[in-house]
Amino acid sequence: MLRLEDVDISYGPIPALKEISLAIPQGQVVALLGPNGAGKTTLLRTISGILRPQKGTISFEGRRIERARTDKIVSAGIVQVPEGRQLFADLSVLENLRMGGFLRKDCDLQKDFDQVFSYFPVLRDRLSQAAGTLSGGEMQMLAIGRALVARPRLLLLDEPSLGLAPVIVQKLFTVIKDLNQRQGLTVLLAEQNAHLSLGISHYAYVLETGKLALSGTPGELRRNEAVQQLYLGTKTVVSHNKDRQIAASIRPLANVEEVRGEDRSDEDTH
Amino acid sequence: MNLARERTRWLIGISILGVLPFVLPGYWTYQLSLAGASVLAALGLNLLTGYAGQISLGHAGFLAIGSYVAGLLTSSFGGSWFWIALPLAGVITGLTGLVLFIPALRLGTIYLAIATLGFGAAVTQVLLKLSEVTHTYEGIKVPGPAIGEISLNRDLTMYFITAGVVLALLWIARNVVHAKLGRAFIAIRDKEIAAEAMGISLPQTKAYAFLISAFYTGIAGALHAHIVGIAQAEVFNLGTSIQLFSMIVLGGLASLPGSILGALFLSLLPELLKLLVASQQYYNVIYGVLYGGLLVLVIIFMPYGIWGYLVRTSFKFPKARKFLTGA
Amino acid sequence: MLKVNQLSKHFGGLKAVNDVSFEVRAGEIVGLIGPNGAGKTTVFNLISRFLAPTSGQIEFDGHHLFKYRASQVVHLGLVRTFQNIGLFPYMSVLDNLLLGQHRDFHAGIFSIALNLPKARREEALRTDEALKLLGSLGLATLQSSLVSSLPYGTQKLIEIARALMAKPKMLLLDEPVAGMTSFEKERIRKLIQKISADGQLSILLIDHDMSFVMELCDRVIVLSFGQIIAEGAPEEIQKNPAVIEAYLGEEAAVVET
Amino acid sequence: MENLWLYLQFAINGIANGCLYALMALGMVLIFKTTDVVNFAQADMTMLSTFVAYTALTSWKWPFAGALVAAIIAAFIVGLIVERFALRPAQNAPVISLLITTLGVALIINAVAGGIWGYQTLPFEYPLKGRLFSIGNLSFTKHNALTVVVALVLSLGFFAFLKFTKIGIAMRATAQNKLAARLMGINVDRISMLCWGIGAAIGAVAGVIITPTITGINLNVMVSVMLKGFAAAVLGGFTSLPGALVGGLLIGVIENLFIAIPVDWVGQFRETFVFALIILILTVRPHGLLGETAHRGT
Repeated sequence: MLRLEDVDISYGPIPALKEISLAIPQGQVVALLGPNGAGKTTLLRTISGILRPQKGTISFEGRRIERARTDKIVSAGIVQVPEGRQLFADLSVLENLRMGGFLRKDCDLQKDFDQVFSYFPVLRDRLSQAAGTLSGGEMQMLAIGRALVARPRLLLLDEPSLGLAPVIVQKLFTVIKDLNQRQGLTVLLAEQNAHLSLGISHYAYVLETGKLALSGTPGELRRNEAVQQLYLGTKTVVSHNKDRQIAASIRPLANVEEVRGEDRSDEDTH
Repeated sequence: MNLARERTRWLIGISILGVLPFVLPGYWTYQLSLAGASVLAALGLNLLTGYAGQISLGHAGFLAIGSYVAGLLTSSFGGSWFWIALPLAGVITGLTGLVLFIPALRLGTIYLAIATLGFGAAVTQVLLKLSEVTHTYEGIKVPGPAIGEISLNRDLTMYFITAGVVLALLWIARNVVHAKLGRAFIAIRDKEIAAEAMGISLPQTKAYAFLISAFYTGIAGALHAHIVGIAQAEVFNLGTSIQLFSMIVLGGLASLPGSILGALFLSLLPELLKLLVASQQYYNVIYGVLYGGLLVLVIIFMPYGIWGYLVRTSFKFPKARKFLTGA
Repeated sequence: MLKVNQLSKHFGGLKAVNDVSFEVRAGEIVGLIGPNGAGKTTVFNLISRFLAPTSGQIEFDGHHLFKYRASQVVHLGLVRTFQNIGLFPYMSVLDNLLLGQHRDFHAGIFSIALNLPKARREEALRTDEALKLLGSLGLATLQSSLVSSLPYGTQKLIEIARALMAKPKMLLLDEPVAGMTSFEKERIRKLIQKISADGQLSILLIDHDMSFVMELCDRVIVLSFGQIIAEGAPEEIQKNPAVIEAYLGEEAAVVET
Repeated sequence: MENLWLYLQFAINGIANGCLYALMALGMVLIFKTTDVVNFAQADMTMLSTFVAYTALTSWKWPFAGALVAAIIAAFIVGLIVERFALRPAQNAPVISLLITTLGVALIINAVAGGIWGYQTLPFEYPLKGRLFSIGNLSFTKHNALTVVVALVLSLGFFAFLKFTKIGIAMRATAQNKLAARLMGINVDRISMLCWGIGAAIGAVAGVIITPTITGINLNVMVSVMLKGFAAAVLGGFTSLPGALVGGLLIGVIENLFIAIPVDWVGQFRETFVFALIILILTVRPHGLLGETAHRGT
């Protein structure tokens, strides 16, 4: 569905990404792993047309998009949930959702709103509240919801777990898995959290300082010793247990169950 | 900073300045003196805005105060007082600069812009009122500098005095910028919180920035009064403040050579244009479009000003770069 | 060295830091960990005086910290780094390092303005020290590079170097290895071990990289929802059920039992 | 008692003036919010469109309403052009430099307008004269009434536009988070251009209505109005549209009350006092009356 070939990007003199080639087949969840600063956000922003590659091609369903404007890319069906949520803080929840449908020609967004509320019922109670006053988990739900209103065919998720309590993360990942399995949504998931992402993905790429270091199926990567050392932190008891347990507990939802945010807005990241 | 190379640059500058009045007609000597005063004011504003990040749209107020202080002193006591009046104008203006530093402690850029703008307007109004009291509506007549009873040729003397003061204050600005104070200025401009964490006191640093900047501008005002021979409140208005601001942006923010280039360019541009365009009516239109157009184009093609552009371009020519940056 | 006593900070209704007490002894390396939003950076901001506390006291090296302003804390020998790098991007590496020693410049405005010998000597002396430090970190070639042109990991290293220029008694490091490659992490770990080897320097650090924290720290404090839930040696912390629960969330903890 | 009536009368005039400052402020705040540019060309853009209205009235003999519309359209187009050709190409420049870009634009417009309309003050004929009604010694002129009504309708309409239409919400969204706006498929460049157009058009309305009260129109007539609009915007918080309205009204009323005080020097130092008051208010509330308070974080 999406194919990157030999893509180079740099910020001024500093190269951010080098020779990136990857493919995302239709209907799959592909994980993009790597530590902070490895270039995951840069790559996602390049796909969305916010940044321009110096070299290489990006094609979506056979059409070249590496020089396309962001709004053209969005209307082609690639929608991104950016890192750090990036909500319109002073706009209400409803207005945020409406902006998700900015490019939609049909004006009937209600059905899409209802779908979002079925995943995240808590948003329905917050409709007229300013997005900036939501808790961290609710914000992430709104960010995902807003992207869903655009009816994406490829959803780019940038660090959805950032700064959220594990319980919330687990529920968000359940929704992502469900969107993929039931609605056939293709997902590119950029995450630091390797255990969790491997739990819901079909295939994964590992990015290290701007280069693709490895790729493989979740099983292959879990068995790879270098990956274990570098990204899964198997040396440490805590993070290992935590993530594996969460990953194990993610199954498709039997019934779409409520996901409510109980965590606190994180004062650490402002 | 390569000392030998720097010395060469200073020597070149001094000799050009020394020769100019003998090759140029008297009118241009006069214009160059005025441009020199602008250079000083631009240096002062750039230290404050370019280096320390504190915007000011009220520097005309400092020019006015400087010119009034010097003008009142020499018109009352005679031209031989010039030598005291000049530094005194700088010191008094510097101290009034501290008036602005108080709001600067609390206010962000745009809010400070309006506060300084108000300061400039207030100074003009107060000085106009003062002219009413002293019955000097048409301005204070300022005598030229004198030594004892001997008065000196005004244009030529003022040219050399201005040149000397510009060189001296340029050297001081260079010292300030390259030492701990200059580093503190940039630090509070870029990241106030990190600056505080390094032990830099915001109040103290901002106070120094305003003090020094107002001092430079006050000296510029005093020189202006003595070059022109008159100190008048309305001469320095919002337009002056904005022109000073354009000078440093055009030349290059946070750059001493940039301040000089921008100030020389904008103060001499109208004179140069007068040589080319005879008709008064066309002159106004052409001057406005040219000046405005230049500002727009420079920002588009040289976002960091003329000096920034020169330095960047010179990366392709290592020898030229060494000469320009001294590094 | 550092005594935090019943410290609280509330933002409106949010109790970001709630009745936190702990101590860092001289020469100790203490890790402050906890899930995002647990209040770690708030604790740092309180100690470095960028936030005023709702209640509580902090004592550093015998001084009551709340008597000092943010810019004075460094004079006591307490220096911090920042989560998103507190370097000045448009200054050279050398100038950044010199700023670390800002308080040690004593020349007055006149000797600076006139470039008098006193100011020049001081400048030369400090520059020398900074260059030595850069050399010992293997960064000597970068002295005149603009900070903004350097890779992230190097910037983090330079920020720690700048903090060292202030000759601190205690360092507060906010996520010193976040976003680094394993190679860069190793470099930072060695540096921290080296500077604290003589037992003269205390360090309080925040990080999410557990292996880094566990390997380096003498003691670890775990913060969750603004409160300390555990404190002890790294091995104890790793086994502590309350810590595991804080990281996993309630539901997952249930799964475990 | 006599004095009280006087003060009331000046306060009423002040509200009318304040409405115009508020409109100027509204235009500037809108442009600042979406493009981070403090538009110092607002005065000259307004002057230009007011001259267009003048030409429509005197040369083309259009009715007043028609001239107003002509001015609005002219301003809108000028706004679009300025954004597209002066500011958008300079996107990489530091924000502080963009202030200079707007000054450059102001100089160009001023020079061109001088070439076309000359340098004298031209009389601006105005259809609404005389008083609408009086209560006791208070008189409400038609002009004051029109000013208040226009300002009210325009700002309410504009707020409704921002609140309820898709483009309006997109403008607010762009003002808050450009990255997110682009990721939702909003063409941020086009929105910026639109904001410049609308900001200029709002200024044009203020210009056409205020000019008759200053007896005529010339090249620099709008500068002091813009500065007061700018001050009003800052007083209101500079990122707050309602703040711009509140700030404008406040400055209008205070300024007129200073005129009313029957002591010579008070009137003379009016501007100084107004600015001093603004600085005082800002020192207490550094982010303006309705501005967001900044959070001090790392």
